[in-house]
Amino acid sequence: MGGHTAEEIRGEIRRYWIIGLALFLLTVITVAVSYLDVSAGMAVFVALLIACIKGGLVAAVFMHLISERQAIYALLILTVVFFAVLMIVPIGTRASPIPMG
Amino acid sequence: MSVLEKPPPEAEDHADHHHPEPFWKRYIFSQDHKVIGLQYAFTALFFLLFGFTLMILMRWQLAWPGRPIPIIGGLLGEANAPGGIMLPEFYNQLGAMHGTIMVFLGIVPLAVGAFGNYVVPLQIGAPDMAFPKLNMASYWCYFPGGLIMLASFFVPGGAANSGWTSYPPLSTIATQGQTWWLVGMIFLITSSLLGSVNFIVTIFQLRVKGLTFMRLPFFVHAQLVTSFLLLLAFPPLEAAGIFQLLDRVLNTSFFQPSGLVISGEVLEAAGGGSPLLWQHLFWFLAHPEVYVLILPALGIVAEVIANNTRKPLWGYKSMVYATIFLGFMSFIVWAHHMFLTGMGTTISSFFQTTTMIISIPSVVILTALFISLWGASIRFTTPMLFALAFLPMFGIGGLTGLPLGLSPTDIHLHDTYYVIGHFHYVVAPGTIFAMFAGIYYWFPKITGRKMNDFLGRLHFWPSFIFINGIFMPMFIVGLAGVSRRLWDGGEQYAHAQPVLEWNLFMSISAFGLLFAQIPFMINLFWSIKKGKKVDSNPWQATTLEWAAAPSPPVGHGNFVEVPAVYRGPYEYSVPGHPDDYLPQNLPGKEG
Amino acid sequence: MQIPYTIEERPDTGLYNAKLGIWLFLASEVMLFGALFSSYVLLRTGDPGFMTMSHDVAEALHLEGHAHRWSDVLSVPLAFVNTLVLIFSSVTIVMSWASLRLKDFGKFRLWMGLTILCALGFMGIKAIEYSSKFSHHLYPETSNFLGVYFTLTGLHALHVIGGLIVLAYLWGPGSKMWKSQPQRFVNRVETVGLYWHFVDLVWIFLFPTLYLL
Amino acid sequence: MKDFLARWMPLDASTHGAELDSMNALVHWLMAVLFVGWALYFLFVLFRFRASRQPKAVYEGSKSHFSTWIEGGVVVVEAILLIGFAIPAWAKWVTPHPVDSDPLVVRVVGEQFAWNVHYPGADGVFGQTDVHLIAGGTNPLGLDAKDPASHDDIVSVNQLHLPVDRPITVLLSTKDVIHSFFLPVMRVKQDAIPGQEIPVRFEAKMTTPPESTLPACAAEKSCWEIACAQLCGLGHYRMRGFYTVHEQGAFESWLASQDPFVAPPEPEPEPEATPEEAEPAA
Ligand code: HEA
Ligand code: HEA
Ligand code: CUA
Ligand SMILES: [Cu+2]
Repeated sequence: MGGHTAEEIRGEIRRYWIIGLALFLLTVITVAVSYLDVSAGMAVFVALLIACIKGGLVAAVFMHLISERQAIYALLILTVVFFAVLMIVPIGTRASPIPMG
Repeated sequence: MSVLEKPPPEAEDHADHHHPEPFWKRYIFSQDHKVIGLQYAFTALFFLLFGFTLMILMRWQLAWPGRPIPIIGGLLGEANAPGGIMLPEFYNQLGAMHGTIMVFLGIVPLAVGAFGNYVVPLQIGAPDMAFPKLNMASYWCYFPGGLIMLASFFVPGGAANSGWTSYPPLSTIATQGQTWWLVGMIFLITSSLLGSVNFIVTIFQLRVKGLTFMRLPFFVHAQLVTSFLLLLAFPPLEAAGIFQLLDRVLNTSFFQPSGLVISGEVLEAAGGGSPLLWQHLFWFLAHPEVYVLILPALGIVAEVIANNTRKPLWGYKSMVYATIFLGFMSFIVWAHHMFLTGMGTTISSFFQTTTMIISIPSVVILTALFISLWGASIRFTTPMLFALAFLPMFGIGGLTGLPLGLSPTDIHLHDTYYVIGHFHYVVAPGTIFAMFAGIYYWFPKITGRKMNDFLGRLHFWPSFIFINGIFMPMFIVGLAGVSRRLWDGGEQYAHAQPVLEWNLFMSISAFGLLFAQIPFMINLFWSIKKGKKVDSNPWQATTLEWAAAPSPPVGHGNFVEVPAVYRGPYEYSVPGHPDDYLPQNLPGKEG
Repeated sequence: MQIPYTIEERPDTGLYNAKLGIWLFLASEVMLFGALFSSYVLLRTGDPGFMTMSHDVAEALHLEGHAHRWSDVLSVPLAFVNTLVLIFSSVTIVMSWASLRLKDFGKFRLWMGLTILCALGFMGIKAIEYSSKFSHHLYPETSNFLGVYFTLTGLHALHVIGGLIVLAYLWGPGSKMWKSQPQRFVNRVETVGLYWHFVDLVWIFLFPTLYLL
Repeated sequence: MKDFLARWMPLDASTHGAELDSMNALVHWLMAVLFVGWALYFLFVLFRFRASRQPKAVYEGSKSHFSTWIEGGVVVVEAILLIGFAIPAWAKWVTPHPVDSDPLVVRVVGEQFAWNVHYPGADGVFGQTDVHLIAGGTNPLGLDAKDPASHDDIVSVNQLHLPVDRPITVLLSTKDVIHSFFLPVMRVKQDAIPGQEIPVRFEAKMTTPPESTLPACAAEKSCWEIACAQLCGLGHYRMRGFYTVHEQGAFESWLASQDPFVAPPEPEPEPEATPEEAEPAA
């Protein structure tokens, strides 16, 4: 959406720069963490967590989802659900094979 | 092939239109949804006929394995049918291409591209689709996709021969035709994605005033859900297609495990891939896809039934909700095609349960349609005959899905002719009949003329009899345990001996079915010029495409005057109203 | 004939056509990349040797030290820089949209131009990365990890190229629309921006999962 | 009643088959009842409400709640089928045989277009295999002669022999593409997936009757067929194997009469496997 008055738009511009900076810092953190000696599980968790935060910021602010319409939310929720199914189920299928015994 | 054997009717009103567009812009690269709809219709009908012809060749082989095919046999080429006798390689090509062409080049373009394109904007009172250029692009992705598929018959080794399912590693080691198949599929997927975005936006954004969601004709709901299925289910197949293409072209190993030995040679590849990954991605699309094949058909049948029973659809709301629920569930049942790939109890229970759940909305929709007949005043018009026949045929197809959906009973039935029987009942006497109903029903809309009723009946009755003659014995053959995709129809197998004679019976029925299409083809082309002229609402229908638009609709913008909607879609036989139909756009008491 | 709601928003949905259209398209893109990611996870968890590089290969590549993983051949610094480039381009493209809404066409041109430069820069760095892989005889067929790497980044790069073409059009010939139909042009910039952010977003996930884990 | 489908189905010679068959019959009864019920209603309605008899339709249509009952009924029956029959039956189908039941374990390896059979021999241990040792006629499974466990192994093509009344575990795999191991009279079907070894468990409840002879059965014995149910290439239609179910004693004497695996001559330095297609024994 986005505002209409010049005032609102200037406010948005400030926000864009702040978010840009945050994304920059988060990227630095991701790389820094990858050089630390943490367990593999921890590394995955941290990397994905930061990626999700970054992705969330991009979607919410740059793609101005925070002020978007219901129809779009509904669409995205639907997509996310199917996305999750697509991620989980193939792995689940392999996790449940015919037992060798 | 010319995309338009038949020029669409002249637009009645050209006053506002100063510079007539050149021919190619009007009929070939047209942006008018009606022309695009017709382009889709004729291309798809051609492919349906072509897919059927492939099957006729196969049915000859199944009836008389190893016997030379008369006349056509010699034309098939020495590489495919030396001396007119079909080789197993060629049989496999025909099978794979029959499935692919029927599904992706025949029914989907006809059901969505043609009917959806032509009818949806008219039913919602829109001047065109939301993105006319995209609409054109969608057709022009479909068309080359089809050409690529056709051309693949002529490359060395012939067309794809690993089934329409293209399971690797068979498909990765297959001849070049498989690469063409993959490229063709990528075009078709792109076409569907463009189309589905367009449909959803059109339906959400371009409904005229007063046309709320619960006043949409059921056909529009069906198209909406269908579009969502295409939009969200196709991309995973696209991903899978890209992977398989790379496996074939760049020798990657996404679908190839280590240590394959092909014809005695160890396959040179990095290995470590997973053949089942393809199956997951394929069926993630292909299950929703089967509902893409059936939902528009249900939509058409609902329109025709409402119109010819002269009463509102019974349980319209529950049908709408059932359709949405069906669409949603169709994304989480796919692995019922994979019960025998080594599944443990947990996952198989999950998929059996979702499969049983998804049968419920189908029962709801079908029940609603059946009950809609109660209290009706049934007119047995030609479209109505096809729509009525659809109901029990879809019933048989759907019901035979149940033993397949329960994994223990699927053990014996999987990959037998029982499966072939199951899904052909839904797609052939099901969807194809619905398509015929739609053609007979909307023909006057497109041309201003009606198709001949006598020829219609001559088309319907033999088709109905022969099509059951083809597919009913398949359940018997399948229960006996005869596998599908057998070049000799199971002739070698002892367990097939008791049912072998059915092969001949089915094939003769198939030839009969082909002949039964002749009245249809004559009727279709003859009626364009010579059919009986009718007024713009010959069926006395209530929905906008009939009640508000002239037949044929105005060239640009469809409606002479933008309609407004005052009531639900099927206000037939409203008590107190003099006519037995009350159009949606007739001002008056909201109904 | 005029299609309704190409410029103005439809009151009940609050959207103009192209915006709904682009979000639908992005939804399908989510499923596309979702399938690719899911395949990556499945392949990686399914094959214990997915990440491990044989000693000989490591030797030939002059990799030093501990156990060798295929991801070691990827250049984190280059990818890091590329991440920053894309993030910056996301900022510049929203800036160009904001400038347009402030009716400052010159600034729009400037920011859009910067976005295009970022995209070109990204592709340049990508080209360096790819060619260094090829020069070491590392191809998609070398290992499944590299296969996934090339497929995912390659497809992402195709999206960048596609975006680039559209951005260039809007910067150049397409910007004429600003005179004739300003609101429609703003909408176009907005929708293309949405697409561009999505491409950025995909990279935000590709970067750690391919290069760092 | 549970023989509803028997006339169309092949003989059932397995211990688990009866359960599957009666479940199948049950589902088909449900289908038949629904179909016949609806069809009668349908025909009646078409007749009763034809336009010539009913010129004016009734706006409200049916007011009965009958449909809710039917739909509810379908839900209940499906739930019973699922929870009462299907899930337990599947759980049973995939559960390993108890070890103390002394299951016979045999490997079956599909290839274009034949079924290779591998018995572990007297020591009960399968010899190591290596794809690089595979040689057309002599060593179809790539058994490693250096592994002592392989020396008593028995290898055959398209000929499977099984004991009656004893649990059987077929370890199913494939060398090349996907096949599907289908024993119609045993109600057994399982896809063979490259890169995986999948256990298939069943038990024969009768020996192959003498009248069940086929030209291709091994040496004057009666046999049944192994079919391939998954498209696997141009020879899919003829990828046919044979198996015979014997009394335990006869099975053992058959096993004893088999020549154990003989190591082929040392392979040449450079691999020179000839690309030839394995033909079925038929
Ligand atoms: C339009 C296409 C379509 C539709 C709608 C369906 C619908 C269903 N399908 Fe089908 N199916 C296919 C097309 C379709 N299918 C195809 C193409 C394949 C094979 C692919 C391949 O392998 O090549 C397949 C394969 C297939 C399998 C895999 C079989 C195997 O390979 O072993 C399974 C298993 O669960 C299945 C189940 C179902 C179920 C439970 C439904 C349910 O949705 C059905 C629900 C409907 C009902 C339950 C009917 C209700 C009606 C009544 C109650 C009234 C009846 C009364 C009268 C008619 C008078 N299908
Ligand atoms: C939408 C899907 C669809 C449709 C409609 C059909 C329709 C038909 N199919 Fe097909 N079939 C498949 C999808 C479909 N099939 C698939 C997916 C497979 C599996 C492939 C595989 O194994 O991989 C298969 C496999 C398959 C087999 C099994 C082959 C084997 O396993 O070896 C058989 C066997 O008989 C068969 C027969 C038929 C017949 C006789 C028809 C008939 O019903 C055809 C009826 C056609 C018409 C009535 C044409 C109507 C058109 C016109 C009249 C045109 C008019 C033209 C102009 C005006 C220009 N099909
Ligand atoms: Cu092996 Cu079919
Ligand atoms: Cu399905």
